[in-house]
Amino acid sequence: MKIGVITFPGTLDDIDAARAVRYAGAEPVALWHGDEDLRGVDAVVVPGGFSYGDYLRAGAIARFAPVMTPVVEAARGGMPVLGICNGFQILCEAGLLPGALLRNAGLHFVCRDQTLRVERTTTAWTGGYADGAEIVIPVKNMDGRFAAEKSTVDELEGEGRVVFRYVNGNPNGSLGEIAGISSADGRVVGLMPHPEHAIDALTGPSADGLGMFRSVLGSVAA
Amino acid sequence: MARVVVDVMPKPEILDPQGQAVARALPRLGFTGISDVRQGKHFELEVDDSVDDETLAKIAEGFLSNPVIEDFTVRRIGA
Amino acid sequence: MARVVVDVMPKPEILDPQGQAVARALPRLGFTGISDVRQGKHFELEVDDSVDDETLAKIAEGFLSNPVIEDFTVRRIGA
Amino acid sequence: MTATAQVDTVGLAASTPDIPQPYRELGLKDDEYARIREILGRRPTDAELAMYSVMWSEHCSYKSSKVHLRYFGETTTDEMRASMLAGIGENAGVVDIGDGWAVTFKVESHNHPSYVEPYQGAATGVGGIVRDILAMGARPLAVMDSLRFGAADHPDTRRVLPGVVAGVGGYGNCLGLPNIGGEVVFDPSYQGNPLVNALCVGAMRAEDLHLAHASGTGNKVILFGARTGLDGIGGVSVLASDTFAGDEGGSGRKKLPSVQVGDPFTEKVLIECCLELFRKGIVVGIQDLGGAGLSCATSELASAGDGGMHVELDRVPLRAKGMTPAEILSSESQERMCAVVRPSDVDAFMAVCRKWDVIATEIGEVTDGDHLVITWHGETVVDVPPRTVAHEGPVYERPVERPTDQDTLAAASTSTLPRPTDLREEILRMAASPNLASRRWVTEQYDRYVRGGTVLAQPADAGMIRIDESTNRGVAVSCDCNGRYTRLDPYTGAQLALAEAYRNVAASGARPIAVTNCLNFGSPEDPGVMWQFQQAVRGLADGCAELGIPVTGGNVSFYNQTGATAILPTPVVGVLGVIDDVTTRIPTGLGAPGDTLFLLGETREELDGSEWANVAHGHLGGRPPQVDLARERTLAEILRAGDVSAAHDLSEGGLAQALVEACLLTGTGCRVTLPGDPFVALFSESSARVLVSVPADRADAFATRCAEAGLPAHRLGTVEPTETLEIAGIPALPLTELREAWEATLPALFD
Ligand SMILES: Nc1ncnc2c1ncn2[C@@H]1O[C@H](COP(=O)(O)OP(=O)(O)O)[C@@H](O)[C@H]1O
Ligand SMILES: [Mg+2]
Repeated sequence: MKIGVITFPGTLDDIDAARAVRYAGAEPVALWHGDEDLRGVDAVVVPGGFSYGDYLRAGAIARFAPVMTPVVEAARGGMPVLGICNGFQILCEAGLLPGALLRNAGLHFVCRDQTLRVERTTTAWTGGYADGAEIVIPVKNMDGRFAAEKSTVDELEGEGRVVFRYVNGNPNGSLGEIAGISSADGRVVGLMPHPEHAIDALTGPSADGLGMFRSVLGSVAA
Repeated sequence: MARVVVDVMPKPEILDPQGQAVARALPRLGFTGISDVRQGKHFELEVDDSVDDETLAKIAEGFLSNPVIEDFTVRRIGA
Repeated sequence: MARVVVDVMPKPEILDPQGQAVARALPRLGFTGISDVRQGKHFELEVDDSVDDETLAKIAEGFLSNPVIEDFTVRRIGA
Repeated sequence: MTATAQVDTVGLAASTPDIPQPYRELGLKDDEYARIREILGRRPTDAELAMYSVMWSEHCSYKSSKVHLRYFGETTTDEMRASMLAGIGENAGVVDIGDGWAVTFKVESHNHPSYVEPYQGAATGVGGIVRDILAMGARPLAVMDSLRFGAADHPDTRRVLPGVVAGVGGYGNCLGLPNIGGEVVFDPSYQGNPLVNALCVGAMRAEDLHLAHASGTGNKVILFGARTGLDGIGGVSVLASDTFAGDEGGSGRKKLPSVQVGDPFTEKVLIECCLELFRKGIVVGIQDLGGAGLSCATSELASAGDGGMHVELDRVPLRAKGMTPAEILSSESQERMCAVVRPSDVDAFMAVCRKWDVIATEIGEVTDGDHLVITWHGETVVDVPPRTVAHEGPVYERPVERPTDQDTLAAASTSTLPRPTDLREEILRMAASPNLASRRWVTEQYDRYVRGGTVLAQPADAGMIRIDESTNRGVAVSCDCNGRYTRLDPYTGAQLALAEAYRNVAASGARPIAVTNCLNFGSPEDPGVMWQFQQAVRGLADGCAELGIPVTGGNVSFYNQTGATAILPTPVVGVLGVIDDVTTRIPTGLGAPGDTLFLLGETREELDGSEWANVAHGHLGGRPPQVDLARERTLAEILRAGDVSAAHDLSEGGLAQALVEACLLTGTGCRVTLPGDPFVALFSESSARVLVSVPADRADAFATRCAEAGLPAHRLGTVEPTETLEIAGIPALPLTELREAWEATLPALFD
């Protein structure tokens, strides 16, 4: 199975995401922001970083990159897409996920080992977790505060599309402690914390993040 | 050539921690009488006369601001 | 009560990476005719009538901006 | 009006020898100006004057420190040099760490800009050191930041510290470099002179080492990265109002800010672009543009090469209108690099730059002469022997004199200070004091995970990164200094800084192999400051010789003083260690419940200069702790030999603070019995000590090994599954209470 990992100018966690894909047993395929097609991949990871410096607004410039056209098209067709941090911000800007991510309530960049509850295990990226599982993976961002209109949040909650929730403290003031959400069909998932930094206890707080990259293997095979 | 100013502000119902931090700091610095502060972005564009208002609105709405969370205003200054 | 607007902009000779990023992106999005973009901050303050212009200038200069790299303007809107 | 009309050319300079020049405003002394005239055989042009004045400044020429820094070279033996691939004089030192890997690291100051504009000053400090590492041909892999501020509760500290921290984070995070450590120190002496020292580590395959030189006649000189603007040209703007400068860019020019604004996104792209160029083998020489901008890059490249160089300055892509040649040469616009490329590779070079959307411009070429010639629209504005600009600046033998108050200071020991009766309270008070409290408020603003190679970062004793994923080879780095010790005795203080950084690296399980430093001092024109400087250099060099590890590079920052009052002399020392297999690293803290706790080393009654004397009495006097570098070496060997499940080095705050931190970091309690006088045991700052945990079944063997090595190893107690720090004779300290004390301080001050 091939999983594409996109690099925009300013993407930082692409090598980590590719490593996580490898650890999970899949083949990472490097996708460049200027690519017009997805090189035959079965799923796509939009990794973290500061694409285009995040100067205007996190994700605002990257969403217009050529590679995003096939990504949006494939996602609408059911291809699994995972947006991590800046990737999540890009997916929101691109309209694949609702809401927006604003400056952390504390106004500082926050990097900490964060406990998350897995609220939904029927997405392409969380099938391997137990319902309600608590996992520890790093959160690190400047603009991680999830915000949306009340009706949007009600819809997300009502349809069970909140995939991850912060527990033991909300690092950025997100509405409803929301750390990650999914599209209605559960194929597109975006989250602020970084599963690709939690694949090995040597270099991360746990190996809990590997579950996301493993889950997608099952979801595509099925 | 015209100068165009676009101001982008967080929607009133969206929490604005940056503005709040300023409002909280002012009394500490000895400035009283400021009851509320909101912080947004200010853009100044040098624009060709060929660019019409509709295009400017598109740029402001579709790119310089995110309508989910922000409002914007566009002003032309001088000509 | 008055509304006061403070705009803070990078000085002309100072690098403005944010404005540059926007300027570079516009043509890629199909918008031409914009030759320069600068990005700054826009503050809206609710101010008691007792606060005079001098105080506002002090706040703008000493706190909302750093005169080493930024210029500011203060405007009162309405009364 | 054309830009060329009023430009000051070499021809004009030769024909108008008596025109007065503002050399004093540019910081040149009379005799320095006279020497420039003598070198050139005429008066310098505006552009030449701009070049000489920046390159001969203290910052670029090391004119006050050079005579002292030579001592580093004199004390480095061939054996120490064995694994050094590049040393003092290059952009950064490089050491061979085995398996074909070379590692480069360096620390540099960005002190004054960080006081004027904390965010941008600190940000561009990080940007600058990263380009230094990149210019060696290495991929930058991690950063560290060593910070010093005035009193924690001073109102201006509230302006400076949050800005500096946000700037370090803003730039480093956006570059995708993990921050793996640093320091945060408060002392009133840094009030108007905060210190921001940034360190970067990078790695490359040994054969990819790039040195900054321009060789090969006909090779092209390419400037790439950001456009050149009016940033950081500060002083040189006086030239713009001079007779020869153009009107629109000249007399109207207002005083320009001397700070720069960074663009980390551009630097990130520049890094990837450079690495691709290195991989393709199309770079003959490369130099970053830092202080003194193009003046420095062109003169250093040319001076280190085997020919001359011709640069067409009008080709430089500009960001501002009407810039003069002098301004372009002096601009410190960030995120620029300069490369020397074979003509046949220029197309390939440009293609890589296009891929990364990096602006690249051929601005000149290597010539077979021995002069650096710079033209502006065809007219020669600079024609100089490059060595005289880059390497043959003035050298000063500044007066050196031991300050008269040094003896009084040494006599004011802590022996008569009242000691606490309630040790429990004292432990809590110390843990909550600004210099010992948790640094989390700071370090949480730094990404420590990016790139996936961080094995240890804050709050570990040393930062550690994996260099090679297939072999698990890695390096550890720590940087340290205690300016209070250095004030009491600069020679010993510098050695204590070295000892602490060495010990921190050793405590992670790595083998220390190389040293870098950043020497932050007051004015070199003060003989007392020069004495501190001389003593510190000697102490550090002698210490390195004793430890057998070379100084591979460093940086000097003078004039850190307000009025007549200098900062505490602050020679920040960075030590790099290598570890063959990062999975064998020693975590910082306590081991598993049941492990035996040992205190390695010897505790003497050494409270002079201690954090306790500072916190409890605001006292600084006496003699700093004794140095024992042989003991530090033994400690490092014992730690590396295995059996240790966790360690934590003892430094400021002594054993009390080490126990508090070890418990809190691991989230486990322990039970200990103090040797000797409990107050001294807790708060003395004797060096060469480490707290280690050893699995109970190996404790005896470990003790035997220590005894054989002549290393005192005192059995302090055991790691407990409880959540309490229990010290015999002192009421128990629950970890929740300790955590509250330790963690609340910085948020209360800066949130
Ligand atoms: N400015 C900083 N940036 C990054 N890490 C820091 C900074 N200040 C302190 N740290 C980290 O916090 C931890 C505690 O610092 P400190 O008490 O000074 O350690 P030590 O005394 O062992 O050198 C260390 O891991 C150190 O590297
Ligand atoms: Mg230290």
